[in-house]
Amino acid sequence: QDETTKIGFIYVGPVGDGGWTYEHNQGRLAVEEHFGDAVETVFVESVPEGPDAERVMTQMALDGADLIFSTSFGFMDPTINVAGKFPDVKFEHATGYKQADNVSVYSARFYEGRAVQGHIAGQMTESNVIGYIASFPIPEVIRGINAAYLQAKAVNPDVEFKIVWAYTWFDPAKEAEAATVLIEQGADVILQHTDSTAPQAAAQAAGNVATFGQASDMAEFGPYPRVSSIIDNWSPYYIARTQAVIDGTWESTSTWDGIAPGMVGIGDITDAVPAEIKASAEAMIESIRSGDMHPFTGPINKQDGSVWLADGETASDYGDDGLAGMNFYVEGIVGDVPQ
Amino acid sequence: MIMLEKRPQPSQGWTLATPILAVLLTMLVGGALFAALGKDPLVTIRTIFYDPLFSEFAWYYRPQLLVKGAPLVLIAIGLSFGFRAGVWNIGAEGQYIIGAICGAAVGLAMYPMESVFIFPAMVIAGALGGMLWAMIPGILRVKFGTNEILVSLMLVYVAEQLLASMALGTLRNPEGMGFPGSRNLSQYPSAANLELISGSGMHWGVVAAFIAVIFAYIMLSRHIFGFQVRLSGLAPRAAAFSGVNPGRLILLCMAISGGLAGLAGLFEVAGPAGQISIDFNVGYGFTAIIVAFLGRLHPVGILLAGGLMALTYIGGEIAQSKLGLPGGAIQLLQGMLLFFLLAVDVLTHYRVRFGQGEVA
Amino acid sequence: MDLSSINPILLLASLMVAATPIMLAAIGELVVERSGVLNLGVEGMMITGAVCGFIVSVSTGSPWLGFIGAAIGGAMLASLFGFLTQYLLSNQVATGLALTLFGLGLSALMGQGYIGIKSPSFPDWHIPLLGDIPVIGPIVFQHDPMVYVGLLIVLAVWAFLKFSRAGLILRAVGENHDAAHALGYKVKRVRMLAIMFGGACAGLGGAYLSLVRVPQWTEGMTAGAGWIALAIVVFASWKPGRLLLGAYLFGGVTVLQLNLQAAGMAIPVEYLSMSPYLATIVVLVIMRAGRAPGSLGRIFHASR
Amino acid sequence: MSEILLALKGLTKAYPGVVANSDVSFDIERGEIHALLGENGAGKSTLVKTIYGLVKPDTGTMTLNGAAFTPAEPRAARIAGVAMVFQHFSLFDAMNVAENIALGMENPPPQREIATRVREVSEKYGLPLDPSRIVGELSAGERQRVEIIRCLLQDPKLLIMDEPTSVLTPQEVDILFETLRKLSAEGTAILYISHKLEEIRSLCDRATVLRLGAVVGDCIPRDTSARDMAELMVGAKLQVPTKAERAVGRGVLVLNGLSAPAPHQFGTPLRDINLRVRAGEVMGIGGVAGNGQDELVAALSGEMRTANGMVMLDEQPIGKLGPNARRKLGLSVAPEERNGHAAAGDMSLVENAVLTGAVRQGLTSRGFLRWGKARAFADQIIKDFDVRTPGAANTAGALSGGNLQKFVIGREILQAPDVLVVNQPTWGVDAAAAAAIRQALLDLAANGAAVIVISQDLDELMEISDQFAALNEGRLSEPRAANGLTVDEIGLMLGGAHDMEVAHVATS
Ligand SMILES: Nc1ncnc2c1ncn2[C@@H]1O[C@H](COP(=O)(O)OP(=O)(O)OP(=O)(O)O)[C@@H](O)[C@H]1O
Ligand SMILES: Nc1ncnc2c1ncn2[C@@H]1O[C@H](COP(=O)(O)OP(=O)(O)OP(=O)(O)O)[C@@H](O)[C@H]1O
Ligand SMILES: [Mg+2]
Ligand SMILES: [Mg+2]
Repeated sequence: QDETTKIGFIYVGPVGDGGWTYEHNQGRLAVEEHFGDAVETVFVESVPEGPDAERVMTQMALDGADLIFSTSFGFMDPTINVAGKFPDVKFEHATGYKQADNVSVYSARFYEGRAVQGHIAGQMTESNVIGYIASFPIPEVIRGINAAYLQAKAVNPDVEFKIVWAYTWFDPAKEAEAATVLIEQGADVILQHTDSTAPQAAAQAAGNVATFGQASDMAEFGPYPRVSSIIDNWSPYYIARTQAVIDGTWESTSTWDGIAPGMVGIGDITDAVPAEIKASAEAMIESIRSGDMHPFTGPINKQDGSVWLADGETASDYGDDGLAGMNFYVEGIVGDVPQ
Repeated sequence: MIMLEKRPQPSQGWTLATPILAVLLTMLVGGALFAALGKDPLVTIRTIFYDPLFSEFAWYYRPQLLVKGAPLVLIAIGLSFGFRAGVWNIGAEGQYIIGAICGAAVGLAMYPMESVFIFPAMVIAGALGGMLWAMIPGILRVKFGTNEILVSLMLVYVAEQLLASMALGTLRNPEGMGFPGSRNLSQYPSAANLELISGSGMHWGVVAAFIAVIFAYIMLSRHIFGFQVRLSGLAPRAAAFSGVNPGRLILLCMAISGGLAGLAGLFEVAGPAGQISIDFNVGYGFTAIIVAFLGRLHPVGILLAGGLMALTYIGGEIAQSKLGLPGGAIQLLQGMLLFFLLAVDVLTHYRVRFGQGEVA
Repeated sequence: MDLSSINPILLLASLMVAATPIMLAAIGELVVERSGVLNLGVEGMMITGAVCGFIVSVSTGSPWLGFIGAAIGGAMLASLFGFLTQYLLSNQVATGLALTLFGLGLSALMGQGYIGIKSPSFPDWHIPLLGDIPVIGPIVFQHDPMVYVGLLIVLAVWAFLKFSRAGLILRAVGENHDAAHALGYKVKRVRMLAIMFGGACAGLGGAYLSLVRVPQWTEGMTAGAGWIALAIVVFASWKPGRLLLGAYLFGGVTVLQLNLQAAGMAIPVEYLSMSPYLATIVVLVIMRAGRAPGSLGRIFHASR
Repeated sequence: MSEILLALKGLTKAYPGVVANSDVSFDIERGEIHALLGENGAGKSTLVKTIYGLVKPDTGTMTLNGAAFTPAEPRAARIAGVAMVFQHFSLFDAMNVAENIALGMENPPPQREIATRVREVSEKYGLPLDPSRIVGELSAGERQRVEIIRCLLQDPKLLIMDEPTSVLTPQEVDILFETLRKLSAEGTAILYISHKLEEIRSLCDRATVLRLGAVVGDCIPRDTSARDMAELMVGAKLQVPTKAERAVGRGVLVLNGLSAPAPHQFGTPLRDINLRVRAGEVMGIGGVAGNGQDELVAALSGEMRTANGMVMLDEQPIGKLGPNARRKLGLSVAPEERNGHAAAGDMSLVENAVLTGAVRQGLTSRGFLRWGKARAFADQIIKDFDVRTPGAANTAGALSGGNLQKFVIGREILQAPDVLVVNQPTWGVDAAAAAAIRQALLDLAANGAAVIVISQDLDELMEISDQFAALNEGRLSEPRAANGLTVDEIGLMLGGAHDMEVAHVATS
């Protein structure tokens, strides 16, 4: 075994997608920069979920990788399979829930960022209509909708969410159309859970619509329409886990980090946001960071009116109505979660 | 002036030599490309074309060639019938998806019962699913003269929506904590399409692909049906005169290609992929079109072309991870390989002459 | 459900924009197919146009130059297809598919250094007078210039095919290349030009995405628009007028389904998402497709 | 008047394996109608393509009006005053007449003006044509008129016509000839290619005969018998078909009020056709192309289904049976279009033998092809019918038209059908091959089969038929004994060849 630690990354999209994979690759570059010659990183992009992922991971393991980050939910079973065959190699699977002795899972509490967005959006809207471009109806996305809605409602009781499911993570033309449609239907703030900047462009064309960056900062659309953003920041985690492998202290863990450890970053809140709103948003970020605030704190009812969280109760991560498997809207959101 | 002169018969020698020539040309130009990207061309070429077959870890990659190549070959064989007959089913991707959904649905409905009949039932459901999905463009063409290229293509997008809806709804794993995706069939013994011989990569899909190749070879060279297929493609009026019922032939070709695509989907979902998920389909249905043409619509050619495509995929992945070659360079290389194969094919059918000839 | 929130005029405005990239790519392919060539590589040419346009416009600061660059890029890629199919007599279906693969790879490589950059943008045109018409004006006559350029190209192609001598020759070549050859027309040259025009239009369509619609370079950003463009050509029975209708119809159903979703329509989302494709099929069955150009997809070799 | 317009000197053109033109020299004079004769593949088309700038000669020169003439492309030839009516391929079905004409002109005026000029010219030469009609909908004769008018609009000095009459009725031929004579009188030279020697005798001033690419002689057609010309072409004595005495049996094929709608937009409906063909008898069916021949053949072959009782074979209704079921019962058909309909050009002769022979020759067993047997069958056809080809493995498309036609007819005859239907059996086929084919048909009848010959060549029909009927707009006339029918009577039976009434030459 030579000196350098070899780390593999497997990506579901191209590193040039400017979103999800792009940010994971930024994490990889940060690892390279941090450790210099002590580590060697390799990656394969655009790997389809399924047997191809399994093969790519196997090949990395055969080739002497010590640690492999598999960065898509769909890589879950392949990761477990390959890990079973290579007990000495450590695996890190993003956004899944299956762990093993040599498989850790990690994910980000993006909903914390969504809560901040909802807080800003609820105050910025004048039409009281907030558009939301959703991708697929999975817990991650539903959590984001609920988190944003609860905070928007808290600051603006009249607020209404219009949700469009694009059924894609990335399709600029469709995202642009979705944004346009929402704007036409009166939305003057748009939140998106898809990865392209097309909605930003549509908002810019419309002129008086605020948006938030997703996955990456999308700063080029600031200061307006993009007034802030949620940034996936995997670098600290990747550096820490690499360090653990180098030190021989790596253990299988389940990590779900949010704003506090820096896995979820809130991009610069621009001056297009009135100062007092910006201040209260920053205060909110601070209280989430310090743990004083949990975005899902009762009383919260489900859409059907049944009680989800009692007064003062915070949502648990796992379990029956836990955040991890969230598949319902909270009270006040109109429409059904597609099934 | 360089001129092409049609050969009375395709040249046998060139038929065999052109693929080799094309691969060599691809290596040459690809090498230049890699050098331009700052990679050692020789190492890169070796990594892509040689390592999967003969390197230290070839014991792992060789079976993977089967896993990756089998669906391509299975689908391409089915398509080749239609393409020869002038029936343009380019929606195999959709039929693949529907086959997987139908087959998986049968398996999942049985869960957790164990029985030897479950897998065969899934196979039938998968084939039927693909077949029925292919019948839509088939019937529309026969009954209304609707263009089947268009309909089969549109139905790919419809199938993709259905897939997402199945992964998120009906077929979602009830124990999956709300995440999309079905139960993993490879962990359900009665429904799993596992390796038949451990480490060989050989699963039922691979077996089916080989059977399909042999079946197609016999049909096309020895059976009257294959004759009718070829005749319909080369001279439709002569086919009708010969006694071929064009409508029935279209439906049969659609059924064969859809059925095989559905089978490929079923074997994939029950084996290598393991589950229905939003992104279950990875473009096999489209790549198979290329494989079919690369193999010159000939069963043996398709088998070889499928192997070659699989090789570039696997070798490309190794080159990405070992040498840091960008994914785009691999796609470019594959495109180049196809171009060269198509370009040198001219030598099979035409003689190159230098000198004067007909004007224009 | 609140259908009253759907404004039909706004719908028209947004479908004009939504339809532009596919319309541009489709009108180019229409000319190609009218010349008797089937180029299935539209997606590859679109994405190459998208990246070329983006690179040129970022490095020159001019979106107009970007579009010119995109047209050139698309045309160059198309000429590769033309060389293979016209001079090396390769199968058009397979070559077109290979072109798509090639274009996707090429664009990914070319665009490596351009991720996360924003391109200079077009100001919307407020067409004088027309743009000031109440209600309709701002909706129909205040888009980015490419929307009108696209419409102009469709109009020009229509006039070219219907009234010009060159258009007549192009149609003749597509209808019966043996006869055209016997009359002394340069079949290969006409087709090469048509193929390059098709590539240029596809390039414009791609650049519309990377320069106007998104506007940013991201890999795979055309996301299947090229295939839709191909479908629309058949749908249009190879007629420019119907092509406009087809592109607007497809764009319209796409936009409408999103509108219905946003309005809270009770139809399951996945069925709404399928609707543009299903609508295309249904319309195709009802309006029988016209006759394809007689020599479409056939290989032309002079000495027969 | 007798100045030389075009002089050809030593023109040679070789294709791989064959010299299409070998040292060809002759002159064409101003205003003369000059025939070019030769067997299939003798090099006639190659020669005229050279004059028209489509083929570049290997050696040799041409002079037009005394000046060197080397057209690099048809455009140059057209500008120099050469116009050509092609043997195959030069119309665009989906376009209208005016567009088709514009495409053949150098500097066409606007469409509207073309329409006017088309009317002028068509009036002047008695060739009625509506400029706005779609060419695909026109009859063969009308289609040819398009080609001719396209040439005439350019005031050509030399008009080349490559087998123009093979698709025309006698009346249409008369009109064409009047037009050509008129042109010739106006000083236009005409280079005329045809296999129909009687026509050449009546029309042409001089003839040059090609054999195997070389000029083997010339003659004055008026003073030479058709038989002599044919023997000059072939270079051997010509066999004339002989009608053997034969016994006519009972009716084997009966059509009872056969009616069918037009199968496609450009088709003709069949209207109440009644016919009884007896064993040992040759039934000739004449008529202008496009009057239902294709539909009648399709209804007989089984490509088009009708009510069951409308077609009876041996008192058995077969209207609903497909082609193979009919073959099995003894009804064989050879359609007009040999390449693409009767045979598949890209397939080998062995495969083409299977195309119709599978059932009667037992070339399949349980669906599997017996290639050995198929090859033997193909070899037999090649041998028995003198098909000139290197071997049965060659593709059908590589055969010349005449040889392919022999193969197609031979394939059907060797299956010993009870009824054989052939459409245009000798279309574009040279005299020797045509004679062989006619003889084979007569022999088949002599062996007790019923034979239906559909043709536009009335001489051919008169030569071989026992009974004659005419097809007109989908209706079939009452059959009459062929013996003793005069051309005028036949003309009447053909129903005056529809839309011919208007075709009167406006003699000036
Ligand atoms: N493009 C070509 N390539 C190769 N050989 C050719 C080509 N065209 C013609 N030939 C050869 O030239 C010879 C003369 O052909 P051509 O077409 O001139 O004959 P033809 O006299 O017009 O016959 P037909 O009476 O059948 O029309 C043929 O035997 C053929 O083999
Ligand atoms: N491209 C070619 N290459 C080789 N031989 C050719 C080619 N084109 C034509 N020929 C040959 O030319 C001969 C006659 O050619 P042509 O096309 O004039 O045929 P044809 O069918 O005899 O004409 P017709 O219409 O009078 O029956 C055939 O023997 C054929 O093999
Ligand atoms: Mg000929
Ligand atoms: Mg000829």
